[in-house]
Amino acid sequence: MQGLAGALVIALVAASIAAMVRFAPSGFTASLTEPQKTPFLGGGAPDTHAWQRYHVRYYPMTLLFIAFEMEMMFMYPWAVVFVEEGGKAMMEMGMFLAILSVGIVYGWREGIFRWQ
Amino acid sequence: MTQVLATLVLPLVLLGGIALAAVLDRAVPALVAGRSLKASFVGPITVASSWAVAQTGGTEHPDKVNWILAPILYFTLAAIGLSVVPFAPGVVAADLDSGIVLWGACESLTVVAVFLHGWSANSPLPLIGAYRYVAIGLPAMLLSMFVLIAAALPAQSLAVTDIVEAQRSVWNIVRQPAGFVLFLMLGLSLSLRGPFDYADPYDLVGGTTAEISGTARLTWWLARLAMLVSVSAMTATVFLGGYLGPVLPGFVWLVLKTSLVLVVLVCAGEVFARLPPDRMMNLIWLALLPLSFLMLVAVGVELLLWG
Amino acid sequence: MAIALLRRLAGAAPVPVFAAIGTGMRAAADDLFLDRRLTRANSIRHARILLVAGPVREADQDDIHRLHDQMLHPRATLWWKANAGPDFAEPTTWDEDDPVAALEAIHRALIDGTRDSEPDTLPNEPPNPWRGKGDYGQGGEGMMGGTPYGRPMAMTDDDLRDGLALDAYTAPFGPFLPMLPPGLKLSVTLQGDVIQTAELLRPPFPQAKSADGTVHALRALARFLPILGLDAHAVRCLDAARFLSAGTPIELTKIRQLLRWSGALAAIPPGIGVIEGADVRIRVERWLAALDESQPGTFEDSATTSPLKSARLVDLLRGREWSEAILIANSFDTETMIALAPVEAEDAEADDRDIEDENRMDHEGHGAGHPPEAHAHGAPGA
Amino acid sequence: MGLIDLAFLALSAIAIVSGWRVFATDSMVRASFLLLLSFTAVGLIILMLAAPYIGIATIFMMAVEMMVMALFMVMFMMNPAGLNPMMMVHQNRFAIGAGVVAFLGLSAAVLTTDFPTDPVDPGRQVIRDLGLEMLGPSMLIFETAGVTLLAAMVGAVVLSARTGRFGPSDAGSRPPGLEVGGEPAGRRVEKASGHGHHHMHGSHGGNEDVEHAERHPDADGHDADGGESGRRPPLRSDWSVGERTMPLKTEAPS
Repeated sequence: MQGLAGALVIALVAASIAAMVRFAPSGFTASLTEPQKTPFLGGGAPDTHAWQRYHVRYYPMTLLFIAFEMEMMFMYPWAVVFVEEGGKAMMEMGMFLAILSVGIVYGWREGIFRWQ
Repeated sequence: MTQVLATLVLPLVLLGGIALAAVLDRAVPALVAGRSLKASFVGPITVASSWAVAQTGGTEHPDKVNWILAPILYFTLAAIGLSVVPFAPGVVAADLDSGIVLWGACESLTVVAVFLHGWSANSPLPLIGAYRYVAIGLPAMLLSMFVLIAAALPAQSLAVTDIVEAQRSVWNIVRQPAGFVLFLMLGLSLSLRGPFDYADPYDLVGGTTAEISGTARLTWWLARLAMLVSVSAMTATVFLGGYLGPVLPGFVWLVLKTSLVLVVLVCAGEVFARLPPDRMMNLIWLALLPLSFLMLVAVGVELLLWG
Repeated sequence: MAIALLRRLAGAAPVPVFAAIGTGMRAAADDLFLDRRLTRANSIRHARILLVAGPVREADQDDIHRLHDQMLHPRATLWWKANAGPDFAEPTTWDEDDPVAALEAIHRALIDGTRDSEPDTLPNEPPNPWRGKGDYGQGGEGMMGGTPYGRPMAMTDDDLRDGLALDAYTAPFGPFLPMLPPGLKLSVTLQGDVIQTAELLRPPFPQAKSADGTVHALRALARFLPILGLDAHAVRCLDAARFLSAGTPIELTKIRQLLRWSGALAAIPPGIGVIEGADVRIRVERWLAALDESQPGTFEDSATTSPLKSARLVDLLRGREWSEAILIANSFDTETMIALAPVEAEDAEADDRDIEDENRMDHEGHGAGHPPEAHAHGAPGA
Repeated sequence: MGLIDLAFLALSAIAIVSGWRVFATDSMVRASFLLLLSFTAVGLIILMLAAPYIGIATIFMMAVEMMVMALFMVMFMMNPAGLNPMMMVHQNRFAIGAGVVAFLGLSAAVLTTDFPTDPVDPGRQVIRDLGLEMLGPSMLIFETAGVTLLAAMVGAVVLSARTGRFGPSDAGSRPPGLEVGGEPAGRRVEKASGHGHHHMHGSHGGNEDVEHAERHPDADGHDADGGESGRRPPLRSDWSVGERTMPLKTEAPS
């Protein structure tokens, strides 16, 4: 609990430092004009808003990643008791990881790490 | 009491580290370019002032709130990450049982902060930078998780303080040398640097920073440096024995080791070329991730046989 | 007080300059930024002074005006051997060889406040009127209609690579993007970061080519390396090029060594931008070979010696991811670039005008009595 | 009221308010990250319940999951940034009913449950206990989770990846009709006409051309809508069968 409080205090202090820098007065209070707000394209003006249904090229990768991330959550408590449990922990986690490695190999064979 | 001390020392460490990183950021490129180092010391201050007196930019209808929050969040995450690092035996701002999990949470929120920074601008080049960073930032995080778990095995704990104490016999860099390199890569990725700078690269004219100026740019720059310091301190703690060392007091050792890692990271950021994002994503999943697997197995076997 | 101190410090900072480079001035502008008193701003938002170096086309003046107005205050423009645009009231010009002193003087005056920040040249109006229009006064109707906040939204299109029908974003890039050759303006349609189609709007400006093969290769590398994140290496190359063209012999082993260590060649994906059997990587290898003094005369940019009739830049860029496209666009010298970007759009532009007028009438008639299937902005499914 | 209570109340308020804002904002990205904020507050509450691992792990997991969710939300939703306002909720009557029932049910559960009052010993090694449990009594569950995750991975790859060893996964596929035996749903090629794209013409909506470039006849040509016939294939969406004309506050597809 004390550790948590420490982290929160640090977070508050850091956030206020960053906010102070961000909102430091620069001496220019005039609001931006319309031509000033045109997105930078090296001279041209865009036709449309940049916000769009952006086509990410790695959708399958993100899904595989989530499954992997879940699995990592099992590994943290495992790491703590590894020395205590010895071979048993090694075997169980080895099996778990082997199953999941199949997932990566499968994904690789299906070409999901390509920029689709 | 020691916690209060650590809380007071932490901002100083962070600011000192930022200053060092800012100087290195000018000195190392000058060195690589074969030019004089003269302007490296004053440079950061004058440039930062130059940014501070400029008008802060904006685009047509950006996501203003998130645009302001992203650099602040990024900076805050750097500070939280640093808070789990013990400065001396028992002197740590946040002595959590699950310190490396907190560090992992900071890593994942960093991806969110960088993404938001690029998304909020409503401008094409920052947008590409944001999405590109997600593709690299997410899998790079997996590497660090494996590496940190391998570091936690001998300590039998997820607390960073225990991980340091477990290195009294042998440093983790000896146990998993490849893990150290992988963690440095993660550091480059977290602080958007050199070969892992997928958010703010030149081919996107500064990526997520392309539309910002003034204090917004200053804050983002500070946050990047703060994250660099934070990663360096974490690397020094997890792999180089943190405050452990003979003769000198623990805090001095930590500062020395952190500075060393900082130099290595800045140099690596300048010296190596960046892969296109698709190739980097492939490399991480198909080469680096299996490598981190192997590192974990190696540490496990070592502990089983001789632990 | 604090602001005064900040201004003093800011006055001592290197001047952030955005260079809009015109005909024949690319090498000079590149060399300019070797000076420590300047720093090159890649984005106009990072600049305090817009430096227009060399004459630009009449059509580019629009882009200059737009760039100028995008700059944040305090700001100024210096026309270096350039023709000032019509809407600039009292343009500051400089026709000597070295504008650094002039840039510094302008910068100092801007920071002191002795020189006023330049006002906008374009009218302070949104690109499309939107305030008060639409259901909530946000400028739009329905899901995707109207021009909320001044612009319409991107529309759905099939993707080149996987056929997924997400939004295609079309925008003109250039002519003064630092990572594209100066003068090159492309209309690029992107889905995500993959280029669906590229259309040439304006070709790059002709630039003088160095007769010395090594100098040429060094300059080309200096433009290419920053894309790989090797900015410091690029500075070193440029330094060497300047010494060599001044007639000072210089040792190039160090550069070659640094580049070998950086893994620059390995970082370039193979098989992109192939012209006459040479991809980007091979072209960079040729530049590197030109740095090798032990084998003089090996440098031969084959692409420039043979006519390029069939190849077009826009075809090379089609279907490429953005960073690959930028690598391709920087792997040619200017002559090859101009050969790859033939001007043929003159007539097409005239046609566009007519069609546009037609559409406008059509658009104004758009309103109530439209058949429901005309509303393409319906949501799928649901 | 101690500091702990205060923190609990503040975090609960953040969790609830940001959870509500998820459904009130127009921007998909904002919605995703507001949900993240809500989960973060919940994670901190879990931390205060002396579950140091689960609490931080919640924040950790939710950060990456909401990040990925934002990617998909942007993909699925037209108008992902909420430039035009829209309604994120639909089937209001049913939703309100279900919400009230759920609220009452959970409240009843909270009020009638006999919560243990003995606090966890602060010195207790909860993470170690968790590990021992996982490797001991709950071993089978743990390994089953591995298999389940593998199934999830395979399923995700099959559903989302177009590439594959045997060529594009959608080769020869034909979307089903909206009614039995009907025309395939979805987009089809049609002659380009100004009508279907009327928002593409937005830049010409006014009586005067404000965009600077258009004052110069020789300027770009890129912003001319005639480019549509050349630049983009003449496709149009044909979702109109269900009479979805998107009137006022538009329903978002779920």
